[in-house]
Amino acid sequence: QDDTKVIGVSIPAATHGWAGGMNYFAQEAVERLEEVYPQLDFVLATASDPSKQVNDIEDMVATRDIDALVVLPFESEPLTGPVQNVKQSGAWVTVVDRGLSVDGIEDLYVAGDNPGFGRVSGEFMAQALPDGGKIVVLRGIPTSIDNERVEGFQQAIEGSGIEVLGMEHGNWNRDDAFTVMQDFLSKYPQIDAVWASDDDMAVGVLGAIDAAGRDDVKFVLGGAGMKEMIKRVMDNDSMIPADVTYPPSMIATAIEVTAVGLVSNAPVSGDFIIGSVLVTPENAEDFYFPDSPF
Amino acid sequence: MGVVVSQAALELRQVSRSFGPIEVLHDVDIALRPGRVHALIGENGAGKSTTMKILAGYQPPSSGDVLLDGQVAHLRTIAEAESHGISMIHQEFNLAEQLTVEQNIFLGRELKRGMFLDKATMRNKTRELLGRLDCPVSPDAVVSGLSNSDKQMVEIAKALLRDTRVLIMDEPTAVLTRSETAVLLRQVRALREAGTAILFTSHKLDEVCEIADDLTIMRDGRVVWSGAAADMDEHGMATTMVGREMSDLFPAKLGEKGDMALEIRNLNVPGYASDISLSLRQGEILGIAGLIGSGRTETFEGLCGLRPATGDIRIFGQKVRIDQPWQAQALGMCYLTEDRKTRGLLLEKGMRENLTLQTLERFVERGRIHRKGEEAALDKAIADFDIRGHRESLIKNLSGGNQQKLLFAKTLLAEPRIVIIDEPTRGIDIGTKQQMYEFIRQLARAGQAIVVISSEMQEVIGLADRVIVMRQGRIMGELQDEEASEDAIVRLAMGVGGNTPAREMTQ
Amino acid sequence: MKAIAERRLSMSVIGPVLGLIALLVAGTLMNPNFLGWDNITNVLARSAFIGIIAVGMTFVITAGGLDLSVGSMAAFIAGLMILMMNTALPALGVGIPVVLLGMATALIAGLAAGLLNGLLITRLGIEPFIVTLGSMGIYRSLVTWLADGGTLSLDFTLRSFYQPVYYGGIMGISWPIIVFALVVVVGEVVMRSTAFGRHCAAIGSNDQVARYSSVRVGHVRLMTYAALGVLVGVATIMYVPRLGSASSATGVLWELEAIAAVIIGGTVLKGGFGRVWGTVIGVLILSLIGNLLNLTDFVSPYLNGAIQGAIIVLAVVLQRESKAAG
Amino acid sequence: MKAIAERRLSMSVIGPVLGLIALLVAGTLMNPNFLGWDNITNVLARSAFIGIIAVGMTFVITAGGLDLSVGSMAAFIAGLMILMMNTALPALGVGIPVVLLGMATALIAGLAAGLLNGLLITRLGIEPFIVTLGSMGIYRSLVTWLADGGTLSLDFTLRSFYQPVYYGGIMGISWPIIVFALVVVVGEVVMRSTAFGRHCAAIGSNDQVARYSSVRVGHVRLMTYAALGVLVGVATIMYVPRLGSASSATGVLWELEAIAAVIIGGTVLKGGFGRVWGTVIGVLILSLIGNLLNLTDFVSPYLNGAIQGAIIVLAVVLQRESKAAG
Ligand SMILES: Nc1ncnc2c1ncn2[C@@H]1O[C@H](COP(=O)(O)OP(=O)(O)OP(=O)(O)O)[C@@H](O)[C@H]1O
Ligand SMILES: Nc1ncnc2c1ncn2[C@@H]1O[C@H](COP(=O)(O)OP(=O)(O)OP(=O)(O)O)[C@@H](O)[C@H]1O
Ligand SMILES: [Mg+2]
Ligand SMILES: [Mg+2]
Repeated sequence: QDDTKVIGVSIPAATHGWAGGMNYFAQEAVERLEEVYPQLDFVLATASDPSKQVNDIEDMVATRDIDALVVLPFESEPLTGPVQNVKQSGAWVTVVDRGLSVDGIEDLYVAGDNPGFGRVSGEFMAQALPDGGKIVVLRGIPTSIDNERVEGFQQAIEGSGIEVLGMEHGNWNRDDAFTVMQDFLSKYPQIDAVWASDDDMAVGVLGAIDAAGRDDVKFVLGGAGMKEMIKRVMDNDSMIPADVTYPPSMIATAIEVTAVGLVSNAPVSGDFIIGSVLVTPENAEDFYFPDSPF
Repeated sequence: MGVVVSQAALELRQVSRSFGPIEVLHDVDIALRPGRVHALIGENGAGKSTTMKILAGYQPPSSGDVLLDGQVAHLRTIAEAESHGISMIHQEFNLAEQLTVEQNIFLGRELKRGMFLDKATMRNKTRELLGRLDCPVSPDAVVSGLSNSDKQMVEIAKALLRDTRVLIMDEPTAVLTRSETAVLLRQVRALREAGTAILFTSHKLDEVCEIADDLTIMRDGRVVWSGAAADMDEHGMATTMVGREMSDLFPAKLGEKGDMALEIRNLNVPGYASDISLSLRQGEILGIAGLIGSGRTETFEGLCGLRPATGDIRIFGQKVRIDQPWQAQALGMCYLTEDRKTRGLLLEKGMRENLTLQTLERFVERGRIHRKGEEAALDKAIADFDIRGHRESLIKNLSGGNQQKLLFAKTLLAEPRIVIIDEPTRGIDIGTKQQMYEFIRQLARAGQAIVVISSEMQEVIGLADRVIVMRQGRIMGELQDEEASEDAIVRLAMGVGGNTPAREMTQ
Repeated sequence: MKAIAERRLSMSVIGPVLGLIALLVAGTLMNPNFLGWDNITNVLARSAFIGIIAVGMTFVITAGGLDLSVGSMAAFIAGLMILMMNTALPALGVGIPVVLLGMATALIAGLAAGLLNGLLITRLGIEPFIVTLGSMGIYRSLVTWLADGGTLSLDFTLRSFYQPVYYGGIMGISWPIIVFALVVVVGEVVMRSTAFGRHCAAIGSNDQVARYSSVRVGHVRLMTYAALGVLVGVATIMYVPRLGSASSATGVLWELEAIAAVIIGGTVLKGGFGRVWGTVIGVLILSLIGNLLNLTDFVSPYLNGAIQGAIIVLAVVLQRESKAAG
Repeated sequence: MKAIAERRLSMSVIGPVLGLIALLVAGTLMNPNFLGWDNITNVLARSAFIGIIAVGMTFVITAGGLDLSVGSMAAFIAGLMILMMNTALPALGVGIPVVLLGMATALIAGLAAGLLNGLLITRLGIEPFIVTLGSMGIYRSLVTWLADGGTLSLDFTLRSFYQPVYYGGIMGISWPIIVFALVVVVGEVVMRSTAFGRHCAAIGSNDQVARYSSVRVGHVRLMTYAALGVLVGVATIMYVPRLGSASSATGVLWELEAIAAVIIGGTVLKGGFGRVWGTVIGVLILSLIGNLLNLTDFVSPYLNGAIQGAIIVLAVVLQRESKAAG
């Protein structure tokens, strides 16, 4: 009993598509690893805001005596102090996706690349509209992540002749994206393409375009790698010529690496940056996982 | 008492008051003098309450002057009037229901020690004030749980707390029994001795005769008579008020008893009444007498499904079970509440909505409410019960007596075969009272079975064919028409053994 | 007296209408497309969900209640409906039967959810705020759990079949608008001219008086929650074909929006007085604000919420101010 | 009759306490560390924010009002405070002056925000629901805008200096707990033993009566909102050192949590009766539920919300049931 080790996993709640996928992969990994390693115990907590996440982490330390923490910070700043406290208590710390605002706290860092996500998207856009064009952009929930992505995107399209007509927040939400896109369509008589920046928002955007019956929009670029979207890329759907990955499964990778490190006494530390890849009909098959909920 | 011409403490000169285009007071003059009790009487809707509100600074006059010690005064706020020593007891309760007695009495003028409330002193003072009024409620009792008469006593205590030069009382005795009234009048006399100017309204003319020094009679918003009270007797007052010769107050007890309408065996209302058994025939008026708090209201509320109760009930021979008030109504039995303001009428709605609330189904045609039918019913109610006040006005803007009439009309619209009327004439002027008694008797003649609960002994005796007296939640005895006298009722109400000179008989 | 009452009434009537007109004028000035057929249809169709729910909420609030759970309830019902339809699909095949099954599911689930709220409130006598705060959490969790944290999506072929329920219509007017209009008309009639509507107002005004007047207080209250539940079901029936999905993000904050619409429309939050047509104006004001902010870009999108908030308050100030003046 | 009333009262007093005890027992059974010093301190300290706000909310609700804006207000004040401190840092240097400046900012901003809500409600006579729904949107937007969509962070060195205000304390009891306790004691005394507390209850019970008794109704109402604003400021002073940042996600749904705590504690939502100690129990019940769910992992985290919702309803049922029985 004494050599049972406890791993705490703290992630944001499933309030939008990508987070939902991430929740799924986290739970799936926990269940799988609990079977493989009976000597490991997992505590999984989901938080709806940063301060709830801090509560969760405090509880894990105070009542569950965790030996390792895998955390996907809701926001970097507020979580930095509390995670630092966990580190000081001697536990192993794995940080996923969003870096903390002080370097060197985490033992292991597994992350996507938000500016890269924006950049890849922007580069695709520039290449798909070689003569320039008019696009609209749907942004996510106002957060630093969203800011980084948009900045990356804007840098990548600079000088390509692409004109961004408007940007609004669709909050990574299908319904909000639908509403925003409907209004964009009323507002701008000519839109060449849409950067929906997220596959959930792409669903809403496509719904609005279909409903309006507009054929000026040549394509919609989403992001994150939702299976339905990858499928459409694979099927050479002209509206969805490509997608940009930002895999929610990175949390599973992080949990697994942490678990293995804990049981094998050969801890793996360092930074793992999972770059965003452009998914095109050529390589789409490699990114298509029909069983995933996301 | 001779006419003492002292300087009026508070006076209205040529005051008129309009609500919108309708003028309800026309050139009213009235003067309140220190050390004298001034009675203001008049029919329902004559403008008594409005006059009083203007005197106490609750409403400004539309034209005319309010004079304080002979000087024209503009009492802009209640606080200002209060600072001049004017206080008023409202016709309708003016208490915060969720607060305790002590909190209500001291509301707005809490005693403090430093920053904090001096609760001990306030509680003692409350106890003392209530003691002066022979009112046994605890200072910590929550007002919503009090009986109407206790609420009234709390109101009075609240006014007594203020050092008043002018005390204005709008029907303070409407919900009081005689003994409580006697206590109140004792206080009024004491204040008069101390030099307070008092204005007083009541529809009980005997009280007016007993206490008033000066008298003003109003009709339709005008002063029609003013002078020394000694110059007028009860009959004269009634006639001047109503504007016609008054005949006998109570109708003749003619009528035939029919089938058994209601039989109650061993009705128990936990906490209030037990072992209540009685029976009632069609065409009969049964009076229920008893002291306040004797559980009369609760007994019949229990009967009608308004509070938990158990017992054997038969209606027209059928054994029935009533858990909800609408079940009682479906069986043809209705209860008319004594508490028009919190249980009887929707104050924020108009007359029409209130009138038909209880019987809406009857006005529904093909799923929709038939507006014309409602209007017709309202026309009839206004005519039958002589309801005065603007047709479109909200209930809260009607005069108290007219509210009571509307409540009466509302319940009777359900055409119940058995009707229980709790305090039917509370706040009703003498002319209308006569009409209502006539009306109740007509209902009986038409074959309805009627229960009248009343704290006015005259009313029970004059109206009922048979009287049941309750005490502490039990039936103490039953008196046939000829046996029913004030003396007999009081004996039963006070407990059979006690042939003491009852306090009820102080007058 | 009468004149005052009438004048006051008429100003409180004109208030929200004025607010709406002001918005329309502002919108037209800022963007000529604003009053275009397409934009108006879009706005009306997307207001339909909140609108249908808000009509039900008008009754609940008029009768002195409150329901915070409607947004989560909608999400849960949408999830259930999608699951049900997807499960039945292999057996029934794409066609009307499976869509009808889905619709029946939505209506029955809505009714059940509404009754549950209503029973807890009327039978156990718990504050509506607490009951529906609780059920809000419960439904939100359940849909997340049903969707396994992700999104429940309607089978693609089925969705194409079902889609006309949102996008189609008759004579260029789409179904959600038609259904919304129907619900409003029925709601208005019920509120104004039936015993039920009268009873709601009486109960909200003073439930003791209603009880003493033989109104079946518990029953009427229960019915308001049940009706609201069914209307949430109806709204969901229109919602699902739009994007064919439900997730934990579905219907978030719909409850606040619905309540706000009801109150902007002049219904009294403490109960006793309600008007359905006012609610419609409230709904339109709210969705037009969002629409306007998207159609123009004179402020940072971060400040959209601030402008929205300010306009909501202003719309009501307008109404109350003129009331006070009248 | 009297005996019944008393017994009823005492059961409504015992109700929430019983709920709390039940939770404590359940927690101890599930995890022995639950009653440990660390865990209890954690829970109390983190309850302090909502708790301090809920005490103010108790007064607002008792006086017949409502405030939906407190969560956004807290976020906005936190943002403002951080901006102010960061801006003043170069001039003042890390030290007590800059922290005091931040605290003053929070208190003044809280007071101003509370007064603004209160003035709109009392002077213009708009429904509190609408005013505070509006200001909720406004503050939420403003903080997003101040943070440019991201997060406002306190300078790191300053943060380490300021942190003891959350993490430090005297005799092992951390500051938030001490401040919370103080606020509760003062709140309880004000509610029970000052004219102000009585006036709040009287206004909530019947504002007409209060007005007739020369209570300054508008003034008292205004004061409740102002006090709540200041308390939001106080809560923010404790909050900023904990997380050192503010963003649009700060304080989301705090308003609902605070209102729920107030009502679980036995204060009547329609006003007229309030008790501060009840609110404290409500706050503790709510945070213990969250804590308990982290103690074990016997259910899917997706269902946490459902359990939370069910427990809230149960806690109140317990209270009402025993009341009805008593
Ligand atoms: N606020 C108001 N708005 C409109 N009409 C009013 C208002 N207050 C009183 N009235 C009207 O003024 C008239 C006089 O009412 P008042 O209350 O003074 O009568 P009253 O003599 O006290 O009658 P009662 O004996 O029934 O109490 C009534 O017709 C009443 O409807
Ligand atoms: N035994 C009692 N002890 C204390 N309070 C009592 C008792 N009986 C009645 N009361 C109080 O009196 C109230 C009932 O008074 P109420 O006046 O309605 O009684 P009633 O017998 O119907 O009298 P009436 O019909 O003459 O008014 C109760 O709500 C309670 O507050
Ligand atoms: Mg009167
Ligand atoms: Mg009685």
